[in-house]
Amino acid sequence: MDYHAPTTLDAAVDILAGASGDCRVLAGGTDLLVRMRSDMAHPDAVVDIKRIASLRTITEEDGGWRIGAAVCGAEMGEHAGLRAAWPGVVEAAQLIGSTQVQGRATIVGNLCNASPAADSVPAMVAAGALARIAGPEGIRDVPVEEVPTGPGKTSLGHGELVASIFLPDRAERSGDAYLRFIPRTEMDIAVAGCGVSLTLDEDGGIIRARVALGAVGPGVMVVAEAGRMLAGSHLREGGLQQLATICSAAARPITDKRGTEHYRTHIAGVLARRAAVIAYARAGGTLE
Amino acid sequence: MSKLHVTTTVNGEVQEFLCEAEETLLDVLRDRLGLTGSKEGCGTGDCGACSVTVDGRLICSCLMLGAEAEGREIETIEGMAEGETLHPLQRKFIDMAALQCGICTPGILVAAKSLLERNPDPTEEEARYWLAGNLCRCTGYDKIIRAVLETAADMREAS
Amino acid sequence: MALDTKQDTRTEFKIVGTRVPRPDGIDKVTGRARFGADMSAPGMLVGRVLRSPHAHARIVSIDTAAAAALDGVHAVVTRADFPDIPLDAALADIRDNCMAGAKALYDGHAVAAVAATSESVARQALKLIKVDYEPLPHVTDVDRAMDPGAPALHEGRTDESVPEDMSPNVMARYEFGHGDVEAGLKKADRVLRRTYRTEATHQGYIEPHACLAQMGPDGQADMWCCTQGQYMVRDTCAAILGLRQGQVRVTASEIGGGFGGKTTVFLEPVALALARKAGRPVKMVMSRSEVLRATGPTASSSIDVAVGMAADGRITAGFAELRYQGGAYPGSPVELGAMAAFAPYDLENVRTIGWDVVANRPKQAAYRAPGAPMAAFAVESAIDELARGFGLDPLEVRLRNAAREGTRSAYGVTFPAIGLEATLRTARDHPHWGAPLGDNQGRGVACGFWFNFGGNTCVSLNIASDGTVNVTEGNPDIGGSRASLSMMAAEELGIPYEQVRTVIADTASLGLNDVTDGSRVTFAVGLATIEAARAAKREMCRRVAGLWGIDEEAVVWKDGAACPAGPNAGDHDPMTLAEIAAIAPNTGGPIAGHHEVNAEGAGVSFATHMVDVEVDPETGATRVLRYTVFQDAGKAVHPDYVEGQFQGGAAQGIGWALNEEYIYGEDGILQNPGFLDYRIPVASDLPMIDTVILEIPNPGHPYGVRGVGETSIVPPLAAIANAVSAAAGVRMTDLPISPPKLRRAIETA
Amino acid sequence: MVKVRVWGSLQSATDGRAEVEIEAGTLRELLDGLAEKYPALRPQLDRGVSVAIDGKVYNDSWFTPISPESEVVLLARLRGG
Repeated sequence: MDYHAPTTLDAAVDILAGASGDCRVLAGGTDLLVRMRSDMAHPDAVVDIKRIASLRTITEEDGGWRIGAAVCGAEMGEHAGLRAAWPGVVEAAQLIGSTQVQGRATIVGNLCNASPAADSVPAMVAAGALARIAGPEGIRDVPVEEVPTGPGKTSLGHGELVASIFLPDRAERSGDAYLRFIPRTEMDIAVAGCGVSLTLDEDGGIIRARVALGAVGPGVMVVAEAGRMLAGSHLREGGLQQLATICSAAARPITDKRGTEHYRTHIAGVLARRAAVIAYARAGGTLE
Repeated sequence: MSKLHVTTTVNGEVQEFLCEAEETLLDVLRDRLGLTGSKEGCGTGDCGACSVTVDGRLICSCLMLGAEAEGREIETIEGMAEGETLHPLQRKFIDMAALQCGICTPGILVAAKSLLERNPDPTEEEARYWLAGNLCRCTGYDKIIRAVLETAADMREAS
Repeated sequence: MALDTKQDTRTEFKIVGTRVPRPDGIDKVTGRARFGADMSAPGMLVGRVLRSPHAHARIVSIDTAAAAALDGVHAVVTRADFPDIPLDAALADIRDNCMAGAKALYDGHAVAAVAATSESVARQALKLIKVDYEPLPHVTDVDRAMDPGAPALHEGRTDESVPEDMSPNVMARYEFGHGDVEAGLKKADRVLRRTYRTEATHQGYIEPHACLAQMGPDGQADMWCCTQGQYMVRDTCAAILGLRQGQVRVTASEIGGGFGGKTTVFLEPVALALARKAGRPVKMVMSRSEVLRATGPTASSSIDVAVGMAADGRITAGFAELRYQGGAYPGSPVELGAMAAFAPYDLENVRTIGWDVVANRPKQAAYRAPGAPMAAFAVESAIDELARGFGLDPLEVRLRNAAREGTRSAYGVTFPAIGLEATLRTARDHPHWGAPLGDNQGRGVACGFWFNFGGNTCVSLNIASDGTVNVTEGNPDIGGSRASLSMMAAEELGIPYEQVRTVIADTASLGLNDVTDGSRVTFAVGLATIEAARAAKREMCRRVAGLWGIDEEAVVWKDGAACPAGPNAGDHDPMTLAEIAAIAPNTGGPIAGHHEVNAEGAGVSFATHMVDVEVDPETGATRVLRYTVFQDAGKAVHPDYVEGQFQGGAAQGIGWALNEEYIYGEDGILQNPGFLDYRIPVASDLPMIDTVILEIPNPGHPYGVRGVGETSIVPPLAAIANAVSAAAGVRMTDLPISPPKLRRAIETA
Repeated sequence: MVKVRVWGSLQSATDGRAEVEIEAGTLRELLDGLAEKYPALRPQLDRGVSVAIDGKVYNDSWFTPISPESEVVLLARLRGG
């Protein structure tokens, strides 16, 4: 295996584009090294992007936030501005693994690993985040949900990598939240997860909402019907129950060692309801 | 296969080593630098027995390549005591019997030190969540958490 | 010599019962302590094992030629490299488990191994070994394995206790009890009949198995490994490889947890076979996945219980039929479960039946009170459900039926003075019992019993010329035993604790010591240490008597010094141990004491656990809010480490009850061989675990010590299940009570 | 004579008796006497048993004295973890 540690994004793209064998991007490494260790990945080369200065920063841009691909979860948690704007995305990022894993793992890695159970992805999708993809043809921005295409698979072309995530400008009276369910209190993979992002009018009525589910399908799922149902509503008990029903109905989980189809379907609804309540409160809404 | 030459700082000392690209930092510490205090309990980042800090940040050394250590500052359990003087956490772990078999102890001490550097006054819940990635099978965590919280109180008083 | 020789249990102590720092503490907090994987030797090779990907398969052929030819490979071994020596059945099973013979019996079963110059070469070599498997039907569930038509693992292994028409996977039948169960059940106001199930759990020690072996052309072998018993490793390896025991010297490294799982061998004979073939040292370290796939978890179980209770809470009869699968070989701990199931109760009518069953899973290994936790889960759940059904206080019901001195136990023995009632009374009077509970919260209690034992033990105690004392013993220090043994030696000699250093001998330096199991070390090795100290004291008194020119009987040992005693002793200043040691060359040579014994008389032990949980009815998640352990420890030599044993056992039991399980796919492959999905409790899962130590002296030990290590894992399964059942309003009879399972039960209630 | 209790599944080897009488003054004499009088017990005795004498458990100590008044109970061989 070859190890590359380029210091510019262009150099990284050149290495990836010029590689003939299996060449992987190494950001936090918390998925890649586990796969290598478990004999599930045998890359011919890795490209360590942590020495590329521009990928190591969180910067304000057009009122929103750009998070470099080499920024770890702990750094996101330590960034007051990001936390204030997108608490749901930050808490989702911080649910990935232990304190030690937080010192390494990145949301871009979480996205590109393309696990259906990735914690940060439903939160990013709910947030309407964009992934900036760098490649031999230049730069392009795509909605994050378009990056993973199935378990372990992405839409990235040869020589491409995700350079950063952009979280857009936040309207007044907006809030987001992410909840997942795991059997223990820490250290597990999500049995189901749900990200909710919403914006209120001055009376506490919901103007816009996005709901995304994780671990209940082959990839992250945007539940458009849930967003439509929430928009124009106040968050009341009947509505919350309806939200849960819609999300459970949208879920397409499998039964595996982490949960049954029946259970995950139910949990998707419970989490949607609970996440919506938190997001609503963060947006300044008051539940009656 | 040609090996990579890496220069890094471990516990304040400059170290050079040759390693294969696949080798983890844990492999390098244990097998190339003779620092066997960091333990491998899982190799997948689930147990925390290999905890070290890199540029001040707590990580699992099994989840980092040795090659990535170039130019970094690494702290391991071997660097925790200053000469003959134990770190207050080390002293407290002995005094309060916060270890039984001792295999998880180096990782827990490195992680707890990192906690107290960031948060000198953690609540019990904060300490438990910070250390959730450090598995201990002997103690039920009770005496570990008590020792961390008592050390924090002692260090606050001393400062 | 008027040395105090009365056999009464000592009750006054200066050092025993205090909380001194452990002598190996600094090594273990600085990273200096050397565990199994920390050993190395010049010219060392890396050994790795090829494991079966099938749950059950005939091994048609193994072609190792390509692997052996790979540059850097120095040895490849298969079963053909293990001499076909006649062994007794238990050893033959260990050999077959370390390296499969005709069949691979479970996912992860070792089929070949290599020694190479590096990890990467070894891995490459494994890929070059071609094994031709003929897959066979498999079975992993205990009840299915007992079906007459189930795939058979072995033929002709069933023992004489098993009726002829049963599945060949049933290895043995055990029955215990007395009285007339049917008549007793008829006297009951209510009879509860239920089936309980528990999944297999792993000991989960954080240190994977590791071993370094070397063998020279002179046939002298040396091994360093993490084990609960270096003598067991020596004797087992010697038998399997056809060596004399004296040819093999085994040094135990520091051990990173065992809990019973390191009382047998997995890698060691393989490492030695590789080292012999390669002529170079070979180090083998398991990955976590290998630990879970191929080392011994405990048995899974399926248990039918019938308990009759009168409306006043008196148990009129108890019956349990226990089925344990212990993996691919005979020897599940079902007989211990059948003996322990009703042990806490004074019953007129009791019967238990145990079935030892094999299935396509890794060979079970001992796990802390082997066999008892599952049995206690079943019985304690049934008693709890009956008590609550009558509206009776579950603690009072247990007190009403509690075994006490003179009770004929369910397994036949009449109990001496025991501590069960004391734990129950203390629990009843503890503030925890009356504390208020909130919504969705519940409280559970359960009792547990364990036998404890002693076994073969050697201790040598040597006094240096400056008066420092070395205790040499033969059991690895798995959780503070160097401290407790040093304390007992210092107590007996009347010298400061710091003046004693306890070291752990290799197998060539001290006689046989049984494995560190049965909670035996503080009891049996402690007893031998005290006796060795007494022998040294006798010798010192004899030397001083010679110096003073008086009879040996006129010298007594008091406060660390030889003193004149009695009317004819004369007037002499006491001589301290150090003073006597300094002139030892002049008075007869070095001073030492030693003691060799097969220690019997370990006292049984009982515990009561109390736990509060909160259930989230929407998700089925359970949070443990409060936990208190009440256990009889006999004399607590080092209370910190006694508490640690209570807390650790409780935590393991909580894991067993809530989230730990072996998950097999339809293909018989283990689905969760890692700490990610084999979910042991993490720090944020648990509350503080409060402990109450009761000290009812064991008359079988000079200081009243009894084993404490195992009993604490017996009650938690039922205590948690009882608490969850109270909180959720549904009775949980199937462990683990994972969130999906509890949610399902709540939905369908 | 010493009265020895045997566990249920061994009673097929002791003519259905839960308690048998053996002439023995020590543990070894007891085990030998059992094997001689009830040869069907041999397979289990070979696999190993523990013996409780007046509430104390013994595994192998042949010279352990047993008096006619002693309570003697045959137990499945104890193991631990």
